[in-house]
Amino acid sequence: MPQSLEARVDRVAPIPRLAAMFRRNETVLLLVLVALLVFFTIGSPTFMTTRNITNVLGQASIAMIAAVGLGMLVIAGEIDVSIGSLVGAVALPLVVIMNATGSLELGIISALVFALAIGAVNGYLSAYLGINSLIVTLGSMFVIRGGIYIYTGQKAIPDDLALESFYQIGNGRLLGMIPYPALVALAVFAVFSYMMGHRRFGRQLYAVGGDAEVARLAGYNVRQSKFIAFVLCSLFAGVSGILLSSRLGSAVHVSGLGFEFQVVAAVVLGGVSLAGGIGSLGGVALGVLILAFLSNGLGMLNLATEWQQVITGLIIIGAVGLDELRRRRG
Amino acid sequence: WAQNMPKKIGYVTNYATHEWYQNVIKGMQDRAAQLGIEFEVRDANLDVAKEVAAAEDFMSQGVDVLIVTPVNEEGVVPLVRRAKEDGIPMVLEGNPVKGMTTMVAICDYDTGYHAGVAAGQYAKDHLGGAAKVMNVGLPLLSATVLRSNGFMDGLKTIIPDATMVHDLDGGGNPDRALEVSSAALAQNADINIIYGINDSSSQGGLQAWKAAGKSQDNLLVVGTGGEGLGFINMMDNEPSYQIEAAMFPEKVGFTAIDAAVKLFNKEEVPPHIVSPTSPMVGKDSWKQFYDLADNKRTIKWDAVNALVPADKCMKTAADL
Amino acid sequence: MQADRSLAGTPTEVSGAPAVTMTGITKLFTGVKALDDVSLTLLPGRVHALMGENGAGKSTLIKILAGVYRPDAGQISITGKLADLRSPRDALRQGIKVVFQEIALIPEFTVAENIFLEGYPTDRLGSIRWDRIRADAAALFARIGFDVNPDDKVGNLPVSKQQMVEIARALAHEARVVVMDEPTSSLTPAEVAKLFDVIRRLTALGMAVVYVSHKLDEIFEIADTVTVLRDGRHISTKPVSEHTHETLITDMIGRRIDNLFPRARGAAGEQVILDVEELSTEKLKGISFKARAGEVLGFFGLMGAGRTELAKAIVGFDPITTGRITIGGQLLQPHDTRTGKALGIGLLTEDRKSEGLMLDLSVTHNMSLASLERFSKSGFVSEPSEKSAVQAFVDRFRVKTPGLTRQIKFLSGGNQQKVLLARWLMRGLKVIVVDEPTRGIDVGAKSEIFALIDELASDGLAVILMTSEMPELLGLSDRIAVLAEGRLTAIMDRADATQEKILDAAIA
Amino acid sequence: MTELSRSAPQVSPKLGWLTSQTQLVLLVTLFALCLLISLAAPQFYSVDNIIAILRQSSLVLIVAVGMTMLLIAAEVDLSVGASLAFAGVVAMDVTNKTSSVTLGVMAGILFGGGVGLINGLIVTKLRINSLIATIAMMMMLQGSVYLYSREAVQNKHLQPLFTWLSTGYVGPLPLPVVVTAVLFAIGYVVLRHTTLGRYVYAVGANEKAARLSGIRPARIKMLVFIVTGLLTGLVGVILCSLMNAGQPTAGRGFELTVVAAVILGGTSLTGGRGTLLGTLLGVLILKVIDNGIIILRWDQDLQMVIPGFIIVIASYLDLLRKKSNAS
Ligand SMILES: Nc1ncnc2c1ncn2[C@@H]1O[C@H](COP(=O)(O)OP(=O)(O)OP(=O)(O)O)[C@@H](O)[C@H]1O
Ligand SMILES: Nc1ncnc2c1ncn2[C@@H]1O[C@H](COP(=O)(O)OP(=O)(O)OP(=O)(O)O)[C@@H](O)[C@H]1O
Ligand SMILES: [Mg+2]
Ligand SMILES: [Mg+2]
Repeated sequence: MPQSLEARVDRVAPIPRLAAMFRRNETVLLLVLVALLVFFTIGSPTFMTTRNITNVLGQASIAMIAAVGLGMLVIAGEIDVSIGSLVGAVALPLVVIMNATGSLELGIISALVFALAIGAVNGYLSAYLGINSLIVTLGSMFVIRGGIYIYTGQKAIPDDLALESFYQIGNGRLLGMIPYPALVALAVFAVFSYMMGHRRFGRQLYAVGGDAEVARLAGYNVRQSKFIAFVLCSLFAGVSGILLSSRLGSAVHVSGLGFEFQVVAAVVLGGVSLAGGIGSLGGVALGVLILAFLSNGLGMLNLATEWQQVITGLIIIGAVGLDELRRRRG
Repeated sequence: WAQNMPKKIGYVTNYATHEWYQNVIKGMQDRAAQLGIEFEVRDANLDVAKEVAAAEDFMSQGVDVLIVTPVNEEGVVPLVRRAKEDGIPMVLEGNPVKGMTTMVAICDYDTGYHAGVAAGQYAKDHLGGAAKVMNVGLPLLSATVLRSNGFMDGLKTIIPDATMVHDLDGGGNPDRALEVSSAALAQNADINIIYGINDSSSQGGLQAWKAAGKSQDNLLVVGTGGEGLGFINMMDNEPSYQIEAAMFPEKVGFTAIDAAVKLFNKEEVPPHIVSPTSPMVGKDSWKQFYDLADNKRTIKWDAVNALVPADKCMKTAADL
Repeated sequence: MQADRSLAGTPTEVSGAPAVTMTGITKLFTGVKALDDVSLTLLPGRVHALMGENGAGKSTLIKILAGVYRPDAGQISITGKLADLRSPRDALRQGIKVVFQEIALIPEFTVAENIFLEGYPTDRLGSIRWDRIRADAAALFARIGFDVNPDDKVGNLPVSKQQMVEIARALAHEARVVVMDEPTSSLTPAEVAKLFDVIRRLTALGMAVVYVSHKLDEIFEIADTVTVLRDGRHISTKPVSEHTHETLITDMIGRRIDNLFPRARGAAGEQVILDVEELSTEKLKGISFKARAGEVLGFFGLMGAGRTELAKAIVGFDPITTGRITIGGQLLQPHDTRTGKALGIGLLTEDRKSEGLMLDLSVTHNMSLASLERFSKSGFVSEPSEKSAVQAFVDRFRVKTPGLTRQIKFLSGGNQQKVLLARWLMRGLKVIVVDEPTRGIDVGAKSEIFALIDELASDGLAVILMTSEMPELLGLSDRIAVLAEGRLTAIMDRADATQEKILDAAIA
Repeated sequence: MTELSRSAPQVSPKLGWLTSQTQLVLLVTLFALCLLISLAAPQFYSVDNIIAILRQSSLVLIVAVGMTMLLIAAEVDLSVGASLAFAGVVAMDVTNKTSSVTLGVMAGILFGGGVGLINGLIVTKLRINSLIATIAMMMMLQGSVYLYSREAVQNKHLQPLFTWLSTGYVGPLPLPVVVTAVLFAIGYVVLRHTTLGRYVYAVGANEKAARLSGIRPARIKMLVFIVTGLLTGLVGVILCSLMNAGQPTAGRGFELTVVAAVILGGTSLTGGRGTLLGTLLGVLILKVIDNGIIILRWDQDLQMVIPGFIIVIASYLDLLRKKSNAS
């Protein structure tokens, strides 16, 4: 049998890395994205300009960062619908501390600590106490938003000191070209895309989401993995919230309303199954970009808002349906 | 024309599907068409982030002037700065923003105040001088808070012991307003004035009243905005709906375009261009300012233009 | 190479000191004492068989050893030291590897990744070495002799292949104790032989093996010692040499079974009930056969030959590309189980968990699902008549359950199978297709199911039996059909059939 | 094995209308809330207030009946809020144009049913996850309602019958409450005592097993989507009558209230489990809280915060109960 063993080993082809990164589902999405880009380029002369494209990338990056976090959590078989409220909420410690201390760094740290704490609470209730995560985070979505309103008396808190650094993190551009949020999003995406595909950490999330009991039997600490995913999801939503807050120059009590729907839509559009265990961050990124370019492009075509909504809905159904069709055929 | 016309004006609205903004947009469209200016609208749909994105899109698309109704006045401060850096003139609608050049807006407090005075008069004449107010409010926005405050202050000038019996958050939506009002009405039997910060709110309050099976004999309903057809319908059919604090959205839109043209020509403009409002009192009072045909209302420009706006608001968000 | 090391390590413990001792283990579930003061000693280098009826407590004992459940009383020591197994992780750390009764693999992962789920090989920077994972998995399969492609997605594999992956996974890393809970329930004799080969090699190196199976022949072939459980209690522990089939069965079920295959053959009628003509699907190619009232038509085939596909196609579950299926003279609407049911055909699926059980629902609701019309008038279910019918089947099949409203997920596998069979028998059919009907079922229940199949045929049903068990096939069938790679290669009368002929046709 | 080690046994349905103690927890919560609120504000028990609560609850409950069935069948519909607004607009418009309340009401209900039908088709034919499909539907409805009518449609027909739909009384009870009671009773009986109800549970618990047993899961799901749609249309009509206008902006967030109530009532999100009694209690609890906060003159922002806590705490208690039962 030794020969046949060697023979088998030799026959194992090297793993096609690119192919693995852009697995089947991503190709469909990529095609949809390219089709949209082509269509809008033809439809509007101002669409395919550096200015516009970098603009859209900057806009998309807020959702992208949160979507990476949520994508990992959904892959791990859980969900967090409180991220919209959290995006609004992190701005409070950020701006309040910044106003009090004059330090952006302290503001950011407290915002991130706040996000971590929320993630830890969601994670504890869901992963350790075992309450369904949709319920937990639906609860925290209401509680956090209500908390913001109560704390602020339903008023925005301005950035009193008008710190230049605070303005720059969300509005500035590297070399006057690439918005800083886009850089953050790219970094987050690259690191965690790698983590999901090539690190135990990521595979653990897939395993836990694929079948939690099987993962437990394989010696994984399922609760801990899920807990970490919750914390990361909140943390990334926190980062999104910080950047958004900079774009808004203040802590706006209504910011992030409905953000969770947007991000969930992008994640699902990106091919991540709500049942867990299936999907990739590459798909998630494409989902975010499709929605962002759609919103931008339809605006460029000067389409009325109501048509934009109808078309966005149709495209979501079309893209997800197409993917479903592919899955059934393949 | 002494002025150069901008080629294109972009308007980012707060909530395009709300009747108020529908009519603001209509005013803008009409005025832009008169002046031969290309005009585009994007809707923030109550989402601050989307508002910033839409304004960015306009800027990269190269509009000559930007008009923005802030979803939240703090949230567009960086946007104002970036428009300045890009050299794109910007007109704010509705709410003042730090760093802005000019704003076209009604005076919310004053609007409420004058309606309050009228309501006081009405209460004195028809309600035996009692004024127990249910405010179907919206604490979310400073503008709507100012209206409620103005209303109570105006009311108190006529009836000093007027009280706000219940201060509600009706979300500015008719269904929510209706729901919270039914609870409040069940609790307070002595309410006799319903004030709504917009027509949806007053409608919600009134409908809650009707649903509770109460007679409208000793009730006064005061609406604000004159946003769509709702208030006309109510004034026509509901005996208690006697006062509307009309804010003429068409006029606001009209004025905003004019302001945009001025900014484009680098003319001097005041920081607050006030658009007029007026309480309308009594059943047919709306006919003074509006025509209704085929379910479409048309503003009577002459009547509205004859209104003289205040130079300065009595109170603004800064006073809150 | 890791895989090599695990199968060819150096002999370590050949001494007689126990690898594991479990003493006084008691485990309670709501309403059930699953284990009552059970003890078990595992010696290195020995295969210890665990036997017992469905629901006897075998899997529970194993799960306690695996750290899945914590016992309510009792102790576990590993190589003489008291061990507190709080989670599967603890057990794995102690070198206890388990092949669980229900497939425990991540369906979305490839075979190779599943094998290394417990520990991915990484490079110095901590990146997973996918190349090693694939190569090692391939090597591992080659050594065991299982034919599984490491790149396949596990979820796409038939149960049998998944079971091989499970086995390979338990062998991928070094272990002190390997526990196998019915590892061969979906395997063909050839694969079982390969598995036994491996087990022998491992025990020679001093590994202790726990082996659970309902197939007595396997026990006599591989086990050194047999422990029998009944109703959660320890009945006996003896060297296998002191047992005969009869004594083992008596220990297990407390009575004797005289005739496992009660088939009084030859009474098949002439009336054709099921007529399959030129049936093709993506996998099947032009299959034609007829089944008559009162006969048991057995289908044999190697793994993946297409039996399950055939079964699903003829009941209307899967779409077909061409062909006609007639039941009792009426054409079946393909890809529509409802007309199938109306025409009187039903399928006992081989994949209990994903296609059969509604885990959250009660025994009653699971059982009555296909025959609700029987208990209902104008759409309203009459619960008393439903209940009495269910109770009758529970009694007749000796389904071990504390009550009819018990959620079915709390029943043992064998009892679940009985409920699913009852789902169809309750309805009254013309044709029943049974796919691996005795998978995971104890001898007692097996003989009952065989008796039932016989009874069904005698009542005039056509029974289509898909099985990988040669004795079952030969013992029950009136005629035997053989599938090979989606084609029907032979149909023969039982009288003409021999094991050789069947296998020849299966390989063709 | 996956399921074996984590979940809990079912409590005997012999307990009758209290199918499980989940509902007991909710019932106690409801009573406690009522008690506490009425201690602080005796007006809570006024007829007016109770009727106000019941009327509001009935709007939510009607849709929640359908939503409960959907969740049991392992699907969800988030488009109900948008659909309800649209249905109201259609109902008012048709009544205006035809002066026939019957036609208007039918139009509204059928509109909702049509949306349900499309949702069902998208989910069963294109096999798109219902969460995303109905989010997309929500967007499309929110957009297209303005294609239909740019403004709120006012009551031009002035038919008293139309107003009676929401404010009329049958004996001492408001008409919507009576309608809700009837629909709830039908839903309850269907779900618990009919083959159809069994099939809904079966499809949610294991779709493949259901199909192998001769059930057509797609049809069951279609049916439940359509029922939910029709009920949503009906609520759209009632709300429209209550507001005396077809308001395109109505119903924002309504879907979340409904889903929250159904979940609070103990219906599983993964399908196969849930009861309408739980849903009833869930709706009442949420609406009593909403009402109580106003009656108590508390900060209305607590209308978000408190239900948030209650949902989490209730499901935790439910979990504890299951755990203690299981061991
Ligand atoms: N998680 C659980 N909760 C409640 N009861 C359980 C649970 N797991 C097993 N049981 C019960 O414990 C008893 C023993 O079950 P176990 O699975 O150990 O049997 P088994 O001997 O492995 O049977 P089989 O041969 O059918 O696999 C059965 O009555 C079963 O219903
Ligand atoms: N070698 C294989 N590799 C991948 N998929 C397979 C293989 N064999 C079968 N399958 C798939 O598994 C499913 C069940 O297989 P099939 O019906 O052919 O098996 P069978 O003849 O019933 O054998 P068994 O039940 O013993 O697996 C089918 O969907 C088939 O496509
Ligand atoms: Mg077992
Ligand atoms: Mg098979």
